[in-house]
Amino acid sequence: KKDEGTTVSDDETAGKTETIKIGVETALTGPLPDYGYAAQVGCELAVEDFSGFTIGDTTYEIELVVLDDKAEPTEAAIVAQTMVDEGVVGVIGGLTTGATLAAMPIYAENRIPQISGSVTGPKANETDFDTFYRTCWNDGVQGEALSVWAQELGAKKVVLMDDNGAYAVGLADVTENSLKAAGVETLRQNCQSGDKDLSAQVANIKEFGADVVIFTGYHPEAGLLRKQMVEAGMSDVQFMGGDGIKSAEFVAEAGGNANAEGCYATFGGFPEAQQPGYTAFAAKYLEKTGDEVGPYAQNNYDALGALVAAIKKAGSTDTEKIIEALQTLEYEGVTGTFTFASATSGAVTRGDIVVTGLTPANVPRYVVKDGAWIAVE
Amino acid sequence: MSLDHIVTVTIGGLTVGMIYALVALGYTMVYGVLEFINFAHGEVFTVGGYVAAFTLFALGVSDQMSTVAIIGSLLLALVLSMAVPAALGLLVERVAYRPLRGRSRIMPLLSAIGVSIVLQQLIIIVFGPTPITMPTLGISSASVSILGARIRVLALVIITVSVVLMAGLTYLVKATRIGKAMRATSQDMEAAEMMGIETNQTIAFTFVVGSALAGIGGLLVIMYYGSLKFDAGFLYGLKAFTAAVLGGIGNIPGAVVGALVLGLTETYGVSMDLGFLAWFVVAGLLMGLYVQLVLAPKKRLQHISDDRRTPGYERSIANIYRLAPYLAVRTLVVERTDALRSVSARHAVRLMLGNLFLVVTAAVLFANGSSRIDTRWQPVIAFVVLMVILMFRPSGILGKHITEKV
Amino acid sequence: MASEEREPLLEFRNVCTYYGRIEILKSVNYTVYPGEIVCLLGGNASGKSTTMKTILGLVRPAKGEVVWEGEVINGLRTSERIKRGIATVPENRRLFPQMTVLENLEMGAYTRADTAEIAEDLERVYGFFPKLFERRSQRAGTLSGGEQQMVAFGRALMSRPKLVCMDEPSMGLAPALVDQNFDLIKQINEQGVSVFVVEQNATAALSIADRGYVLQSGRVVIEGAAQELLEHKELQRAYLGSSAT
Amino acid sequence: MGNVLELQGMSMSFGGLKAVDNLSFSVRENEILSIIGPNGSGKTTTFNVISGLYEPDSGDILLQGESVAGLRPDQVHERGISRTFQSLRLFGNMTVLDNVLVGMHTRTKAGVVAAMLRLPSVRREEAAAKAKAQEVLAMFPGRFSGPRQSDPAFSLSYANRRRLEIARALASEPALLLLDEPVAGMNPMESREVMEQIKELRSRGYTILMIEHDMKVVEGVSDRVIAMDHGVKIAEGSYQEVATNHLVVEAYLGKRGAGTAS
Amino acid sequence: MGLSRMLQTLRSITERVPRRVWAVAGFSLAAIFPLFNVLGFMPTAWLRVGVVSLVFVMLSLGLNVVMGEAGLLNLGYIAFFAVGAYTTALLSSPKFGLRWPFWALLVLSALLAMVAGLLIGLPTLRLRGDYLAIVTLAFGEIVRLTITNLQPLTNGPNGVTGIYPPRLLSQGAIDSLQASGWSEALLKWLVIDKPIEYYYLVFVFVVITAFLISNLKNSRVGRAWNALREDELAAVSSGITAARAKLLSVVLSAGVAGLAGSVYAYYSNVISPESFLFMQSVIVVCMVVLGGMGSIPGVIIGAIVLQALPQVIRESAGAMRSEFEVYRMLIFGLLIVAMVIFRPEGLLPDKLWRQEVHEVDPRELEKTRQSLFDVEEGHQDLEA
Ligand SMILES: Nc1ncnc2c1ncn2[C@@H]1O[C@H](COP(=O)(O)OP(=O)(O)OP(=O)(O)O)[C@@H](O)[C@H]1O
Ligand SMILES: Nc1ncnc2c1ncn2[C@@H]1O[C@H](COP(=O)(O)OP(=O)(O)OP(=O)(O)O)[C@@H](O)[C@H]1O
Ligand SMILES: [Mg+2]
Ligand SMILES: [Mg+2]
Repeated sequence: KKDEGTTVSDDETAGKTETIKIGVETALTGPLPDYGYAAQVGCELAVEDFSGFTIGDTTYEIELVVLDDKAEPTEAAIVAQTMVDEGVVGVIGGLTTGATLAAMPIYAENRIPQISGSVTGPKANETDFDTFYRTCWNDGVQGEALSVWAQELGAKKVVLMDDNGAYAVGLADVTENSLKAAGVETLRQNCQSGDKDLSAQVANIKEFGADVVIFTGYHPEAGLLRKQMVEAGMSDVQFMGGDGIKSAEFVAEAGGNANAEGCYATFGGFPEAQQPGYTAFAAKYLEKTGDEVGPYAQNNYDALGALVAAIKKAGSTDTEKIIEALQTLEYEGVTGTFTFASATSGAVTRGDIVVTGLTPANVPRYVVKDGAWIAVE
Repeated sequence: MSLDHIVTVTIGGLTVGMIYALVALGYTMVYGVLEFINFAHGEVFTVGGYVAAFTLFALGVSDQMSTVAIIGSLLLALVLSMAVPAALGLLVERVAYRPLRGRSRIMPLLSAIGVSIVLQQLIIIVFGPTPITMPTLGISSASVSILGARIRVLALVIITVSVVLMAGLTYLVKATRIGKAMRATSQDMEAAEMMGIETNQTIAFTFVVGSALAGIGGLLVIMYYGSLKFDAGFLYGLKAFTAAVLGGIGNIPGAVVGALVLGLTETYGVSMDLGFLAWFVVAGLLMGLYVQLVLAPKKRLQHISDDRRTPGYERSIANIYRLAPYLAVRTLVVERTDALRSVSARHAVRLMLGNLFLVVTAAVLFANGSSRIDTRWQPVIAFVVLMVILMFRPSGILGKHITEKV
Repeated sequence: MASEEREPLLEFRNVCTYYGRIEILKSVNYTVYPGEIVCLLGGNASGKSTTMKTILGLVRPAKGEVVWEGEVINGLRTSERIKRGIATVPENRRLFPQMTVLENLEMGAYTRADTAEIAEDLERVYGFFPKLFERRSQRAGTLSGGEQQMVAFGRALMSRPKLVCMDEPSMGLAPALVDQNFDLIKQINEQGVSVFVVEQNATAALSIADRGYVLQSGRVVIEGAAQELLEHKELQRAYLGSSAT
Repeated sequence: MGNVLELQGMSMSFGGLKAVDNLSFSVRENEILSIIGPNGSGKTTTFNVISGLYEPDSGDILLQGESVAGLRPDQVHERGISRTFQSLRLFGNMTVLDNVLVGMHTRTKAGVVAAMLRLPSVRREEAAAKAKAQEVLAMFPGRFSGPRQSDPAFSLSYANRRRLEIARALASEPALLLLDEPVAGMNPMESREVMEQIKELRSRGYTILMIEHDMKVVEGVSDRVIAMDHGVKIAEGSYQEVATNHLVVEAYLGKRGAGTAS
Repeated sequence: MGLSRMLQTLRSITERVPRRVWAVAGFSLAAIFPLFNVLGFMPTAWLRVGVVSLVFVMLSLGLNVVMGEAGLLNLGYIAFFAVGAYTTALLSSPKFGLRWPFWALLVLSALLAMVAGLLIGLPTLRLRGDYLAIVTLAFGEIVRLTITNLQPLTNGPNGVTGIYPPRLLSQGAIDSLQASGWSEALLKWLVIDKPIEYYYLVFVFVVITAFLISNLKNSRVGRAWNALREDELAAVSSGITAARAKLLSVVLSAGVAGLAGSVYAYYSNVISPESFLFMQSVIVVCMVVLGGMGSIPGVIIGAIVLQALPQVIRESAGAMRSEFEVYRMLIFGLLIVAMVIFRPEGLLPDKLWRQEVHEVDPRELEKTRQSLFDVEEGHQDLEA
């Protein structure tokens, strides 16, 4: 293994070998270590597959610089500075919207392309940087989808609850706007990530007389909310959420199969079965870690793949050229074939993944059945 | 607001309050004896919850088992979730606090913060960062209907347990020999030794009892909520400590009262219509006027000398609530009577500002008709309540103000 | 009265005590026999209070032995020593300020379980200090200096000790009470309790004591029967102030 | 000569207990007035009220004709009353010199900004204060000389701690000095020495109000004596008058006490 | 016990060298520190660690005023830092499209933090010890949660991004200087945007702060604080107005924190509520205690050690980084406990606190032996 930084070594048989650094900004500590770990594994798998590509007679070895931003904005700014100091040609990440927002201006200023595999915040690229790209779907898509789905279920009164975090607030905002536009009555509630007792919120939901509750945060609080709703005799109120609740732990945290049964979740990507490269990827993932594929692992894999593709397309490791290449890149990855949006229009922001044929109605839907999330046909 | 909403919210608030109380009792006990904030207490509580869940999983408890077996397992879990935290408390005391005895008070506090961090990290390392969940059991979700509201039996259990423990602890501290030893140790450790009290054992005992209490809290919480996260202890610890201070730290019934005040305001605050508060403010204004006009003439001199004595900052706060529009207007506009001569113009302005504040509060509350605090402010409520109460009762609700003899 | 055949109750054998690196007691020897009143005299900072603390185990001797009823007790905790029959009127009184006068007195009897006799002793203390009965439910911390001294004294009597160590028991007391205090010491001594007392009022102390030690800079410089000490010329000049200026 | 201090019908009670009951007396300029009385008769409480630690229930306290009743302790100190405590209250970890300098707090003026910048005026003031403090310490010859001034107060012997408290109180050149049992815990030799120093203070023009149980000292220094019992003044006059008053003998001195005193 | 012996050795070494030598050495080292980077001996990452460390030095110096001097435990100190940081961030970022002048914002940030100090100080300073601690903790949390909740103003958890770098002179002034022929290279120094520039900026602030505070500490104000800490009742009876003195310490320390917050906001480019967690307050408290309460050089060392050490270890851990992360907090916790037990008076203790905190240092007593036994001088020697 070569780990000599960007030094160039002569090799008689295969021309030059050069090591390039690619940053992985993830969050192994903080609220979502499982996501952070999956992202890292996704990138490592990609390195195994794509490292050692050649441009001309130069072989490029990829060295990953994995840094932990703890999902905190301030820490992310430091990580971004460090990435700049390390001289990476591109960054995969960050993991969470809040942290990424903080890091983006620094990457942009230093002209380092950044591809996130998991940042789904609708407003992630509000500032319109040409250095930011993502291989996962914008939550705007899920927000619209949740709204459409709730209306399909016949919702008249919907409670939207977030956990005061960037992801949840963003998703709830989009959903709420969409529902309001459709004339559905809504009530907004909040909790803090880490809260245990949601009895006040549950009482408010009950008093409001909601027929659908949409929790846009993550599974620990979602599970508690569902559990406390059932215990307050509200098992007949529909419970929905975004991909933040589509986790196996949700079922246990909601107090078991009975409580979780029939809870709905959308997802920010096509079901695995529809992802062309998924089976192969899952096998590799299993081999490497002994686990099933973690959240957004394949998107991160694709992010790194797309970056490498852009480098090849640019024919150079000059970051300015890579950025240029990304804008017109069409990439065939594990999750499907996609391009990146070149400008902001409506819910789509610059750098968003553009997947052909995607509408709010065919965003993947899941439901808990017998204690497991299964796709809704 | 329907009745069942009020009942639901009230029971919810009481339950949260009582859970805070379970943790707060331990805080207060340790504080009562050692006069230091055992920051690690929250983590001990978490460990209790983890041990309970772990035990039940290990025993494979489920509703399929016989009632006897379930109750047996629960009892075992109870014993373990008291014993392990108790042992942990003992260990922590021995390693991190005992060597610091007799040193400046900030040292054990810092040590406790250190221990708290260590314990939290150990929980992460041992159990991982995702929340630990309870096996689902029928009894933990059983509920009864009270006045149209569904109330969980476990909530009632929690409330009962807290009250019983409070009574037991009060008895222990007030009336038993070891309780006396605890009190003596808290006031003067060396003098306690001179009376033949084994202070080390007394303190260890305090830690054992306090930690076991926290363990029970952990068990009940994980049964009630079904899951527990590694950092729950920090949040609960913070709330419980706030409650203990609110009630008057070192005071056992105070801890429960403080916890209830906290739990109820937190829940009421975000789920009750607060428009009615406006009436309290109006009532307050009227009462203040009454005091000033009818009762004050005799008391006024007292106030004035108070005024010379009390530093300005305390005065201005007190005056906001002392409600003396009459006095203020008289001083500024009408003639200056003898009694009022030493009231300064600044004082008068303060009084007017105070009343303005109240009038505005009332107006806002009225104008806002049906007003409810946004749930996102819920965590702030606890701290605001704490600050406001401590401003008026610097030693907490039930705490005694101790004057120093010179 | 000191009879050499009897086994000493308390004995210091070449005891050296340090604060940090400073030697306070420099190889001192004391003996207290059962039933004796022994008086310890010395100027400020000569080590009198340190002696008391060493007996109680609040300070540990670096060298030498503290012997209690024939047994070396150097390593024993304070509370253990109390249980063996030592009681103290400590320097600075050391009351439990938040407890009432009554509770403070009861703490003195912490090591005892004989309820009836405790009540009796309580009556006895109230008999000595009627003021304390008046103030029995006042918090000790709010008492006047002299009243606190009375509580400290009374508390020591509550444990039915074999030996009471008193560190300036009459500090801050009104003259009438000072006299009463010496009577009291005599009285409890007559009930068989040994007394080891530190006093500034040397004349009065020696007049009730059997024997006395004079400490200077941590060394015992004079020892002997009380009467001898009272007549000791240099001692009088230096401590009793009778011939000064 | 006028009265430095005048107490007019001052009362102070704790709950139901009347610790001081309608007490009136005055202290004349440049005299030493001693208060004696049984334990718990309200002597220290009187000091506490005068120095502003407690607020009297009723009555007035005039310092050179101006009321100081109800003022905060720091205000009282600034107006010219300083005191020592029955149970010593030094700033144990501060140096001897700093203890005295704290006593001069109200007699120095440097503001925060000036002090931060250490302006020349601040430096001058600081130097003057140090000189003054040394002068005060020099009143106890040989006790606080040279390097000892930078020793922490806790390391002092008992008698020296009492002396330091007196020095701290003197540093502000008070119009009235309150001494609460200045010789408690001292042997006859040491008491005598402190007694001489108190007399010395009078000759320098200080006015002193003193509580003391040591009759030799009371006799030796007092111009006048007041006896209290149960918060009430029971006798006032010269030492001889008070010490032979039958109420005082009964309540306070006891038979033998009276005997040794006279 | 190896650790304690090590600390013992450390102590004897540190104490043998005179304070002044340490101060000069430390100052020079800090002054030339960035040059190692310029000369290429040291990665820029370390320089960044240096900048943040200096910011924390300022914070600790501020906290030391209230904690080390006045003896008031403040567990919500980071809130003042937050006030300063947000003041700057909001008034010099794209958020509201404002770019107030650097110097004005520095002053304003400090002032607003001081107002916050006044607000919390006024009602709470009559509380004793632990009550004050918990109220300040509550205040810290209130500030953080308010920042999180006031999303239209603060962007909530997303924080304020893209804070403009400070300009030492206004753009107009820079332009006119350029017009009058000043070289581009020189003028570039007027816009602080490189780590080395930040380093020296903060360094200057630290030096000034340390200078002012150490003057204050040795003045009547500092003595009043110490006296209050030692015995409030005696202090008040010696003419010190407790409320005013305490309030002053709280307000001053808040001002320093506000200043630090402003600089930090500029430097880090982004600020968000996560930087102002309770744990941060604890860390600053630990810096002060580790360094030595009341001792200015000590506090500086404490801040540098606690801030820089974990970063440096993280940097040098290389491939082990993520494993290290898991144990980072664990080690931090253990460190606190060990430090409190083995060296409670701090690395470079202040004289006063060493006595209060530890059993008395024997050497200290040796020095005072004279005065301990002076009473005997008055007596004749009895050993005739
Ligand atoms: N905790 C301590 N730390 C350091 N030195 C101490 C300590 N306690 C006492 N000393 C010193 O030990 C010496 C003896 O003190 P001790 O209290 O025994 O004197 P004493 O004879 O009781 O005097 P006094 O008449 O003042 O009560 C003194 O010099 C004193 O300063
Ligand atoms: N804070 C308080 N609360 C209740 N009672 C108090 C308080 N302070 C003093 N007392 C009572 O008031 C009475 C007077 O106390 P004070 O301290 O003035 O006595 P004193 O004359 O100084 O006695 P001594 O000579 O013993 O010092 C005492 O009986 C005491 O118990
Ligand atoms: Mg002594
Ligand atoms: Mg008194």
